[in-house]
Amino acid sequence: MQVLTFLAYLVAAALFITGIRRLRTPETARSGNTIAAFGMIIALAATFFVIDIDPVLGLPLIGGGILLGGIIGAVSAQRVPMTGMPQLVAAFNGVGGGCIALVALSEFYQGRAETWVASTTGLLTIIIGAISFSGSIVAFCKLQEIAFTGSVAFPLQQVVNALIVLGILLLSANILTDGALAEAVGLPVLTPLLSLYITLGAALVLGILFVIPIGGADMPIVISLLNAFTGLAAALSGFVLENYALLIGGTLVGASGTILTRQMSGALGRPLGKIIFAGIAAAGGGDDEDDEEREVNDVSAEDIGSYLSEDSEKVVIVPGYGLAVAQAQAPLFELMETLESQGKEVLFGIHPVAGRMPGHMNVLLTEAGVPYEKLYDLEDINPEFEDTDAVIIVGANDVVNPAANDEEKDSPISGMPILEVENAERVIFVKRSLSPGFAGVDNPLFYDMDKTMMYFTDAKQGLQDITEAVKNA
Amino acid sequence: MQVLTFLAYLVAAALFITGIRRLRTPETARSGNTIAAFGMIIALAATFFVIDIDPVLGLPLIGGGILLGGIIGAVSAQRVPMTGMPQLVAAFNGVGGGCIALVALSEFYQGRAETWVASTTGLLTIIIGAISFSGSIVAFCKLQEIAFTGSVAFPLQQVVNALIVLGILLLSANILTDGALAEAVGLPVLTPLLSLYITLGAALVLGILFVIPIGGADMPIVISLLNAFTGLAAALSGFVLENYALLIGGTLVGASGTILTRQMSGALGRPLGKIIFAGIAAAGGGDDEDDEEREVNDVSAEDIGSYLSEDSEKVVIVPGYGLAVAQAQAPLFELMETLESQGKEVLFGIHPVAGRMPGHMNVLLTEAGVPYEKLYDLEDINPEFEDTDAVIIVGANDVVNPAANDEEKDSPISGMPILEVENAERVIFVKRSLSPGFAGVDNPLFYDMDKTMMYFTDAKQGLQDITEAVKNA
Amino acid sequence: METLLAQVAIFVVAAYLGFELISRVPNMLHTPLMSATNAIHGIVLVGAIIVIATANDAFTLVVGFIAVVFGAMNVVGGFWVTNRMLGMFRPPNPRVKKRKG
Amino acid sequence: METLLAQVAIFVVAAYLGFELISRVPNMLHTPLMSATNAIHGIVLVGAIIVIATANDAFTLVVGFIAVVFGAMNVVGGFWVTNRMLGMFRPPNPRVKKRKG
Ligand SMILES: NC(=O)c1ccc[n+]([C@@H]2O[C@H](COP(=O)([O-])OP(=O)(O)OC[C@H]3O[C@@H](n4cnc5c(N)ncnc54)[C@H](OP(=O)(O)O)[C@@H]3O)[C@@H](O)[C@H]2O)c1
Ligand SMILES: NC(=O)c1ccc[n+]([C@@H]2O[C@H](COP(=O)([O-])OP(=O)(O)OC[C@H]3O[C@@H](n4cnc5c(N)ncnc54)[C@H](OP(=O)(O)O)[C@@H]3O)[C@@H](O)[C@H]2O)c1
Repeated sequence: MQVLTFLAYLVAAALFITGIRRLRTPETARSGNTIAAFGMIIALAATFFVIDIDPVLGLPLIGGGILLGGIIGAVSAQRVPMTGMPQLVAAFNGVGGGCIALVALSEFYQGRAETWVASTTGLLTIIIGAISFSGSIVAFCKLQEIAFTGSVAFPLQQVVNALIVLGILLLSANILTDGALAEAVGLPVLTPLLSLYITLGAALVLGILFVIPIGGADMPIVISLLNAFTGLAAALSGFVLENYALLIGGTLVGASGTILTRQMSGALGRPLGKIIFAGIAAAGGGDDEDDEEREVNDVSAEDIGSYLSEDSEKVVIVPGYGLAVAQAQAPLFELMETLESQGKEVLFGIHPVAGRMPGHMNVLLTEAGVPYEKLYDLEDINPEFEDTDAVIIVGANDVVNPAANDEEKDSPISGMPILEVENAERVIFVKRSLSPGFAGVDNPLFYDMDKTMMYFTDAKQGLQDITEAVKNA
Repeated sequence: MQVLTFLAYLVAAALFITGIRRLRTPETARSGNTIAAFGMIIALAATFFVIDIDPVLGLPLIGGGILLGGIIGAVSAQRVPMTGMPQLVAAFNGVGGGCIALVALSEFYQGRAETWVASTTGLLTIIIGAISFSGSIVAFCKLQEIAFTGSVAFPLQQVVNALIVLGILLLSANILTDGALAEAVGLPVLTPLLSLYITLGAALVLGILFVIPIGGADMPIVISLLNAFTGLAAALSGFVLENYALLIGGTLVGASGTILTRQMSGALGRPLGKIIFAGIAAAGGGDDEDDEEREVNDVSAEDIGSYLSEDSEKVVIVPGYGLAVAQAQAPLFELMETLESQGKEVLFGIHPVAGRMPGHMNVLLTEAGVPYEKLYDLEDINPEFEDTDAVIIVGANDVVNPAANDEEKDSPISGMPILEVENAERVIFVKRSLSPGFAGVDNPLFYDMDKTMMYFTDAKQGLQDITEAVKNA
Repeated sequence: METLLAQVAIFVVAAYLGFELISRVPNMLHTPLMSATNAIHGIVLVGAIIVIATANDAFTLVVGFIAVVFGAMNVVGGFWVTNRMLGMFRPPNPRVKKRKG
Repeated sequence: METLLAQVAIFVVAAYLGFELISRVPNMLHTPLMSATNAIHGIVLVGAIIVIATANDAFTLVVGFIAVVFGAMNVVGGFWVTNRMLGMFRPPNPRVKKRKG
């Protein structure tokens, strides 16, 4: 029996691995997800075979819990608009972390964390799981714009954080010494179990304080980091429960979160530490308007329409954060179709951090109907610009800002790899104003009177107007 | 202490992994090998810390054995010509397999294989290790042309093999039942230990019989397969010895051998089973000369020299097995230099199974001095042929034979991906005769009077003459 | 103790495997990847079920119930939304992407 | 028993890892790859050393000695020849390979 469950869990882990392997190509990805879900079903089924469930109390609680949670999960997964993906992932990550913390908590409560290995890993699981839970919930609130929007700072934040960490360490020591520490300092009221609850609470607070000072646009990195945390916590609880599906699955998730976090901060050209701890500092900065009214080549939809229709053969579209905000995917798709019906070649250049989370822009555009083989990433699109007649940049700035390559200036985007749109014949910006993007760095391309056309408008309306103009040109 | 050794072995395994990771690019590969070797040193050092060695007998035996083996290994590694790589790898693989079998044997002899797990895996290790040992030694002899050259067949081979396998199975059952089987059938003389020795002997014979019918050109596949066997045996002994460096390292080697074997048989367009079991059948075939004296465009070195020098800008060189046989790498390098000094672009198209083992041609050419960025593999070179003026094919036939793409005929190379040299302006063959290559399939390109030039000569002399001719043209 | 060491070895090898696997997922699929791995850590639902099954007091039952609800949300929602996203990644017409690199 | 199961899990994960690692080695480096992995299975030399260290009869000592010699040949020779091969793979001048794919 023990061997059979072991094998079932091992098969589940193998299916997780196979599932992730298949995420390498869009063609196989969906079946990969199905395979991983199948692994989950095997793991759950195996569990039901090894436990004795009380049919009066246990069974309804488990069945009801799965049903309730499953329905909530499925309904939100079905209803969420694709632009709301970051907050949904944050929410699921949060409840996952919460689940892990609660499982570890009950191990302690039931006195099953007897060996030092079990108690240490269990404690670590509670702390990491709790941070992941409250941090993700804050991230969810920020992204859903329920609360804590922007960068929320308060005085002495770093000091408070340090004190909480210190407290957690002391309480943990007390728990692991079975209360001996508290007795030694004359606080016998601080039983191990009480210390555990306080630790749990402190970890929850720490998770909140960790995330609130970080701005909304950096949330994807935070979510990815918390995803890594939750994976690690799951792996740890795999140690305690001696469950290899948990151990292997959790480790894979931990690795995934770590890599994605690293890639994102790499694509942003900023080290991770700076992103997290600069939250507070950055909050002050914001828009320092140094307006000296420089001239730009302000054009109308008709100008763009006639240029596209008459003078261009190959068009590259670069969508950015503003496209997602304006929900302008459908008009963008229509523009593509219109251009193609006139025999133009249309490609899309997708920067790794365009949009609200990594790879998000791809999901948004495929949802609108753009075939994924038109979506080129950074390395593949850059050589294309040379023979491109027009680049249309919709609601993006940072990802095409040549200032990132300017070695003289030290800006927030210095060193970030960008889409080299300046190599194209013509550059067309569709955005509402001259205001810079998230990083707050002005774009010299705006002021290139010969190359650049600036079309100031909301992305959705603007794209519709351009499409009309192309048709009529 | 136990934890420390464990950690040392785990670090060794991690270094093996890191080492293999770095074999991805020529730039990092050498350091990867060094890292893996460093892991080996750590594993060995850790071993010396956990054992009590008898300073009178044990220490000199161990030290002497390592010194002796190390010197033999180092000297042969230093002396071997690069063309002799296949036999060297076969030899090292063989001694590795032998080492594994002997270690498992002594486990039995000392009565340490007590649990059923230990005895089953131990037995399996002995059998696989022994097959790997004797099979590799036969492969070595074939390649070094000491004995068994060509395909050695004898009547009823398959029957004999089957009988040996059956015998091994029965003896194994006797060993695992601690002699009960022999007693039951009235053969109490067949003690478990005696059965073990007979099994060992039978496995050695099986290894020999397995390899002798396979022809020399298929040896690389056999070596790769035996490499996978040895890796598997090492992993199994990791189970018995509870040593994670062995377990993980052995598994990696097993996976490596499996993949390389699969890739090779894929590149040959033949399933693995056919290669192994067709050995006997193929032995009969050989050269069935169906000479009908077709005309070819027989040219001299001077003709080739003037064409290369005057009419070509881009030259692709395709080296094959015959180049290695003729040891003509240095003259080839000289030809490349001469052509480049005249301003031509020279590339090399390396088929995956060109040469005597996978990737071997790359080693041979880099040894001769060709920079590795000129070595293009199948997918990269095929698009280049279109604007190539001349392809020089030196001692190769199968890898450029368009008959592989002929769907009507069922030849030994049907379905094998080839270098599409027929797309080039001109094709120049440098070989000794019209005889086909290893697969024995005639090449229609030979008879293309317009496109092809045939230069019948030994590769070494021929290349030198062409170089002269190019210089003088 | 020996099992613990073996588990540590599994952790290390699985971490290497994870890095290899993830680093081969293209940027285009990073959002689905994030939500799929997110669903995978919901495997802790297994632990939550065991908590209820072995509970012998009301507190543990309540904790276990919340954990089961959380875990089920994570698993079901995660795989569901990933499936929904990846459903969009079907090429409308079977064209092959050609690039000049 | 539990350790055995954990070992099986290690074996499975390591096999997956092996496939990922090896499938990323380019054809150009397959000969060095073969000889390097060949050297790695020489790790069984560790087992051979233990055989001699725990031997208490002549037979085992002889078997152990042969095993040590074999293992040392495998390890030293394997890494040595791989190093020699890879030493040739240095670009004579720092050019970057450009291809049109
Ligand atoms: N994707 C990720 O994973 C991720 C993670 C962390 C951080 N980030 C950051 O996000 C930024 C992404 O760069 P990006 O170039 O895509 O965006 P960006 O540089 O932030 O620029 C967005 C632009 O969209 C315009 N915009 C906003 N609403 C619009 C609307 N309704 N219609 C038209 N335009 C609108 C804004 O200009 P107007 O106000 O003038 O219209 C703004 O310039 C990067 O700085 C990156 O570091 C991304
Ligand atoms: N590399 C591997 O891993 C591997 C493994 C297993 C099997 N194989 C097999 O090996 C074959 C390799 O194909 P290939 O095209 O490289 O070789 P091939 O088709 O076997 O042809 C070799 C040619 O070299 C010529 N040759 C021999 N000695 C020569 C000399 N001294 N000077 C000039 N030419 C000489 C021979 O023709 P002449 O007699 O007319 O001179 C022969 O046609 C494939 O069939 C493959 O299946 C390779």
